[in-house]
Amino acid sequence: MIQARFPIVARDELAPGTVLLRLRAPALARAARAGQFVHVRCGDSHDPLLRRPISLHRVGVAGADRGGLQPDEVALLLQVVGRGSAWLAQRRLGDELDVLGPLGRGFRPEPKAGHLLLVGGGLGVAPLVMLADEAVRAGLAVTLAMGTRTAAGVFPARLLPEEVEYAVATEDGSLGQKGLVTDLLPALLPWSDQVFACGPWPMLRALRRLLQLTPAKRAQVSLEERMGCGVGVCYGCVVETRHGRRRVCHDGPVFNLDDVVL
Amino acid sequence: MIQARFPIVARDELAPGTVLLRLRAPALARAARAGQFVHVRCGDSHDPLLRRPISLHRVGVAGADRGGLQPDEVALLLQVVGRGSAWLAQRRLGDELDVLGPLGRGFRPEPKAGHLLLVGGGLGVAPLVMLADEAVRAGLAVTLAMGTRTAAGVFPARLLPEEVEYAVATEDGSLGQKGLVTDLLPALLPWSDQVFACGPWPMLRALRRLLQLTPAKRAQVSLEERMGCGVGVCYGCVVETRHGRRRVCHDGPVFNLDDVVL
Amino acid sequence: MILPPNLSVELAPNHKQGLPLRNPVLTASGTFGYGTEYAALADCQRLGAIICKGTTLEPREGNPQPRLHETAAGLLNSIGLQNIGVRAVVAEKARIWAGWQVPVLVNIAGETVDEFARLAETLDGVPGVAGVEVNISCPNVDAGYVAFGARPETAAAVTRAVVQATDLPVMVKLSPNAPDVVEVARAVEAAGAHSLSLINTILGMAIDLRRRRPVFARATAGLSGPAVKPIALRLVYEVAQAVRVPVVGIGGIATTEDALEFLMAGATAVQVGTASFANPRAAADVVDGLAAFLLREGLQDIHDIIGVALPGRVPEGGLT
Amino acid sequence: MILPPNLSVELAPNHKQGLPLRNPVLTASGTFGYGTEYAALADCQRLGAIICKGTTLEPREGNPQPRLHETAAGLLNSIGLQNIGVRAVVAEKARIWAGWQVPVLVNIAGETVDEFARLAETLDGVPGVAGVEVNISCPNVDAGYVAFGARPETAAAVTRAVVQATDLPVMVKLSPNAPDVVEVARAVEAAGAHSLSLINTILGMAIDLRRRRPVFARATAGLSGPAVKPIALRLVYEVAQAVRVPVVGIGGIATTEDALEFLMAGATAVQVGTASFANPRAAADVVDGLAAFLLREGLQDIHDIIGVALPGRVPEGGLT
Ligand SMILES: Cc1cc2nc3c(=O)[nH]c(=O)nc-3n(C[C@H](O)[C@H](O)[C@H](O)COP(=O)(O)OP(=O)(O)OC[C@H]3O[C@@H](n4cnc5c(N)ncnc54)[C@H](O)[C@@H]3O)c2cc1C
Ligand SMILES: Cc1cc2nc3c(=O)[nH]c(=O)nc-3n(C[C@H](O)[C@H](O)[C@H](O)COP(=O)(O)OP(=O)(O)OC[C@H]3O[C@@H](n4cnc5c(N)ncnc54)[C@H](O)[C@@H]3O)c2cc1C
Ligand SMILES: Cc1cc2nc3c(=O)[nH]c(=O)nc-3n(C[C@H](O)[C@H](O)[C@H](O)COP(=O)(O)O)c2cc1C
Ligand SMILES: Cc1cc2nc3c(=O)[nH]c(=O)nc-3n(C[C@H](O)[C@H](O)[C@H](O)COP(=O)(O)O)c2cc1C
Ligand code: FES
Ligand code: FES
Repeated sequence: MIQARFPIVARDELAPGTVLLRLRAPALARAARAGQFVHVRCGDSHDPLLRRPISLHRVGVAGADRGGLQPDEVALLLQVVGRGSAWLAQRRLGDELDVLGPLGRGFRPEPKAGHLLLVGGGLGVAPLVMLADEAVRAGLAVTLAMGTRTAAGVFPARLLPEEVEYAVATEDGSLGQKGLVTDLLPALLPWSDQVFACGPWPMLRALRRLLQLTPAKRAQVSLEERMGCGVGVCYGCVVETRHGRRRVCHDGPVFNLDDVVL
Repeated sequence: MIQARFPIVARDELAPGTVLLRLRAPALARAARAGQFVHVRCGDSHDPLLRRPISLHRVGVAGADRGGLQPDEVALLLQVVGRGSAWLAQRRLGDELDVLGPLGRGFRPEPKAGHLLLVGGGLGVAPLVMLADEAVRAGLAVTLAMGTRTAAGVFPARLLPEEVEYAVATEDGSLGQKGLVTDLLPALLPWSDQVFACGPWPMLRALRRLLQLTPAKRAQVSLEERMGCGVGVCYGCVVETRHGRRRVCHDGPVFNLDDVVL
Repeated sequence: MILPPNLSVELAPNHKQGLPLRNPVLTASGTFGYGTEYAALADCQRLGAIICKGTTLEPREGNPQPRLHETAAGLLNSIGLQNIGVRAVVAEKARIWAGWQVPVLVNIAGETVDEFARLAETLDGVPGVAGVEVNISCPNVDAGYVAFGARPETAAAVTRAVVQATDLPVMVKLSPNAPDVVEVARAVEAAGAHSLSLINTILGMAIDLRRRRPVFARATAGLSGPAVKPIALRLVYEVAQAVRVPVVGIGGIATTEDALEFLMAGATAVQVGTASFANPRAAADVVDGLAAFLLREGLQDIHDIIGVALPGRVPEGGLT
Repeated sequence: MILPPNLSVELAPNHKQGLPLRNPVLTASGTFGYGTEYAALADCQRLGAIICKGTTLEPREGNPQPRLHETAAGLLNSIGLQNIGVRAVVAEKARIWAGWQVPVLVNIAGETVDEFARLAETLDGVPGVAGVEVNISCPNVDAGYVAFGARPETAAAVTRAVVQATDLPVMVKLSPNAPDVVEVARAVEAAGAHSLSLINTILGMAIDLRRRRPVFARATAGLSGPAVKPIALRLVYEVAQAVRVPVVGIGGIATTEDALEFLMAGATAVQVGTASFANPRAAADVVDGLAAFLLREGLQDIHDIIGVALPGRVPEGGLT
């Protein structure tokens, strides 16, 4: 875990209110694992007071094209939903972000899993892309299923490693299959060894229902909760699990789906 | 009095920590009088909470060169002393400032005054330059005496109307006469009809002592006090006068030196 | 056809004429002067009501400098009730107010029960004065003042005296510095107050590191602004459950969302205070924002949200 | 030769071994975990002391979500004392602390006087535990807890029981929600507390506009952070004048300047709480900042500034 200020070296507005930031952050890039997150200061004043948790979206690696990321760079994918995210999205090239991370326990593919199915609801795709990057590099087969309301929210295929099989659903049918991301899964699940998901609670619930039909499939999900400290000291971010209330920031954000009380 | 957001169209660092901002602010430029001030928001959050009072330094006028100001432009001269001023000084071209103004009662040259003596201590020169601009335009003779600690703080002569007689004192002697601005006055006072001053309290006290020797000379001084509202409702900014506690923002900032309890 | 939502509230239902307001957004005493200063800028006439600067029998010079100190999202003030005195208010200000659409309440502060009564008497029947707000809670003047608001008995005594001295609607403003605010509220209601407003500023302090002394000559000062909002909201929520007269919420209200929180917590109206310094249009913006909120939520009347968050109330249309 | 200034303070002068700290900067309970979580980042060993998460006899699951709500420069929390229980603290954490330079105090919370005593007893003589901080003031658990801190008699009863049950230095943490904090402080001192710390969080509230309900299941929650600093400082200033035992200031401290205000207002030490969330190095930065301040001002000892702003003290070297 480090705390430092890292400069913004690229900024790209993927859709209105969705911004891709690249930071030059060697120390972070080296330490980061897919599924972990950073806790970012949003301003220099006491208002807003708390940092905001943002998933590690990608890290650059020498010799691998990860959506144009240079080695030593870290990418964050942001959606503006309130004051903190708006402040972040307004930063400009050269501005520095005060970042604490990498934090939490990331995704843990099983050693014997050869084909990973990643399921992203909306901006839940953010941490999955880094998992896809790593899995492809490790020679695994990866399918990414993503669902959003409309085409504008779909993560651009051109930014994914070309080895990734990409399936898209939009609620309004403006891109890919019309419907929810979970509608895509019956066709994809049979081919996968392990499932990794990030998205809203209803999506996770639907996923669990689907998996109950094929109990052998194991799934890990990345959860979100309001955070205070981000490092496990305040007990602000707990979720209900079968082992009691667990801290998203410290015991997660990635949990075994089976353990989570949805 | 108006409240609006005006864009920064020029930004110039005159010395470390001293920044000259030009805003395109037609409504403000039209209404402003020398000695008045604006109350400026420093950030979008509740911290810092209050606006900061900044003197109107200059306004652009068609056909008159006022340090390069275009008509419709307003200039502010800022010194970084804390969080609010630091925030203002960090703004960039195109950023907008939330400005309330023009506020307060400005300088009031007497109709029969032909030669004005302006006395500025440090950044106290800020509102005096606008008075100089207006007086020169009205055909009056103007002497500006300015004192600072060292050469870096001296307002650049090139930015003054060339009709202005400029006398400078620095405490370390690095520019102009070595000493305080008030040391310049014995030579200048005899030629002046009316005195206008802005600067720290010790300077104002020294000025009063000098003027007691020539009781006929009338002086107006611009005072500073911590402000809440800037418009006269909170009674936060009062100074002691011979007529009781008066609000700097509403009854001033310019007072007759005789009325002020120093 | 969509009707514009009804924002009007009644702040003195137990008073013979009542105190009907077009909307539930008032400006707080000491933060909006006499309404005249901001008149050019913020359209005061659109507000629910204006409450003028705290007024005493004689003009007061107030406390020496410093009087203001900024804190994180807050403001400490020690003005000490500088004001022009009730006679000048009647002679110079009420005359202006009489021509206004917006009702103006005079905030009064006395050093003795009798002074409160004389203030109320002086304002009785003055054209332009729509009511009084009784400040039993100003923390920046000598002992006498704060003591009234601290205890139920003294607070009730002041209230009784004022209600007897005037036919005007009487709003009593509570201090958050009382050991038991709810008890004071109950006592003031029983003594005849037509409505309650809270909170006045919270006692706070700052140290001047250079001088190594309290910033303020009186050491403590009154804290206001967004910093105090959660505390004010909690007190309003508690008092609203304890009394039947309308409660007016004050404390850190800067936006429509802030005002909605107070209304849902049981306030019939709100006052915007310190926020006006940063945004002179804050109160007017809240009026617009409340109307927009009701429209968006498909509600017809501001009463549909007043008190919905109190225990035992089922929020109509609220997602639970 | 310029000697490095002396920052050390004694937090239990009336205790037989005392509680000497290298410097007056502690971390506040519930905001620094067990000291282990931040260990990699902020150099905890340089702090004056660490106070661990509030500890109960049995492990607790705490309150349901939501538990946190951000306000202007403040944080409302309703954690509800989720913790691993005192046995796990002794078995798992104290063992680690025993190898540390920095002393660790265990913050304890009981539902009965007897529970407090048993907690204190359990910690007595445990290597790695340097003292206890008695939390008679947590606002987020059922009535029992808050009541102890609200009244002088109950606060004193808890204090007496704890002091009798352990040979460790006992710091008692006061609630700002007591009707009369100074009275509670006096009672707790008389009951044998070796030092007092204040403030715990202030009761506050927020409304969820979408659900039209209080954000928190328990309606109210505890407010902390820079927003409360002026209030905390005022209470410390009042309590420091009323007692002789050391007072530890808490509430919104984020910077060296904040800490200096509390020290000048009479605190012998300070605790950094919520500020650590935004800046995990906040407490360590304050240690450095205090040393730098003393050097700059030409002072040799932190005691040269402790209490200088109290009434009747002439500030040495202070510009007045
Ligand atoms: C582990 C983790 C990883 C995340 N990764 C990303 C990411 O990669 N990209 C990204 O854009 N966002 C991510 N988020 C979400 C992001 O942290 C929030 O959107 C952000 O904190 C909102 O802050 P704000 O100040 O913009 O909004 P606020 O003003 O704080 O909130 C705006 C609105 O959203 C609601 N809201 C926001 N977050 C929550 C929540 N968690 N629970 C309930 N209501 C909420 C608020 O109640 C409010 O109505 C992540 C969150 C977590 C916990
Ligand atoms: C009528 C008027 C006109 C002004 N014109 C200008 C101008 O043209 N250009 C300009 O740069 N500044 C001007 N000022 C001063 C400017 O308002 C302050 O420097 C600014 O408010 C400081 O804000 P800050 O947040 O930067 O500093 P803060 O962080 O608020 O304060 C920094 C330090 O300065 C001290 N301090 C600042 N102002 C005062 C004060 N008034 N009294 C006592 N202590 C104080 C604080 O106590 C603190 O130690 C003017 C002030 C007034 C009243
Ligand atoms: C500068 C200032 C002056 C005030 N003067 C008065 C007053 O004269 N009478 C009064 O009852 N309250 C006075 N108050 C208190 C406010 O009316 C209000 O109760 C308090 O500030 C809390 O609201 P806010 O947080 O919205 O400002 C004053 C507050 C401020 C900031
Ligand atoms: C998330 C959180 C959890 C807390 N838990 C405890 C606790 O277990 N025991 C306790 O005595 N105080 C607890 N506190 C109170 C703090 O120790 C401190 O008294 C308070 O937050 C004020 O200080 P601050 O403004 O610096 O945070 C907690 C505070 C927060 C924000
Ligand atoms: S955010 Fe503090 S424990 Fe998770
Ligand atoms: S700043 Fe409010 S009266 Fe002058």
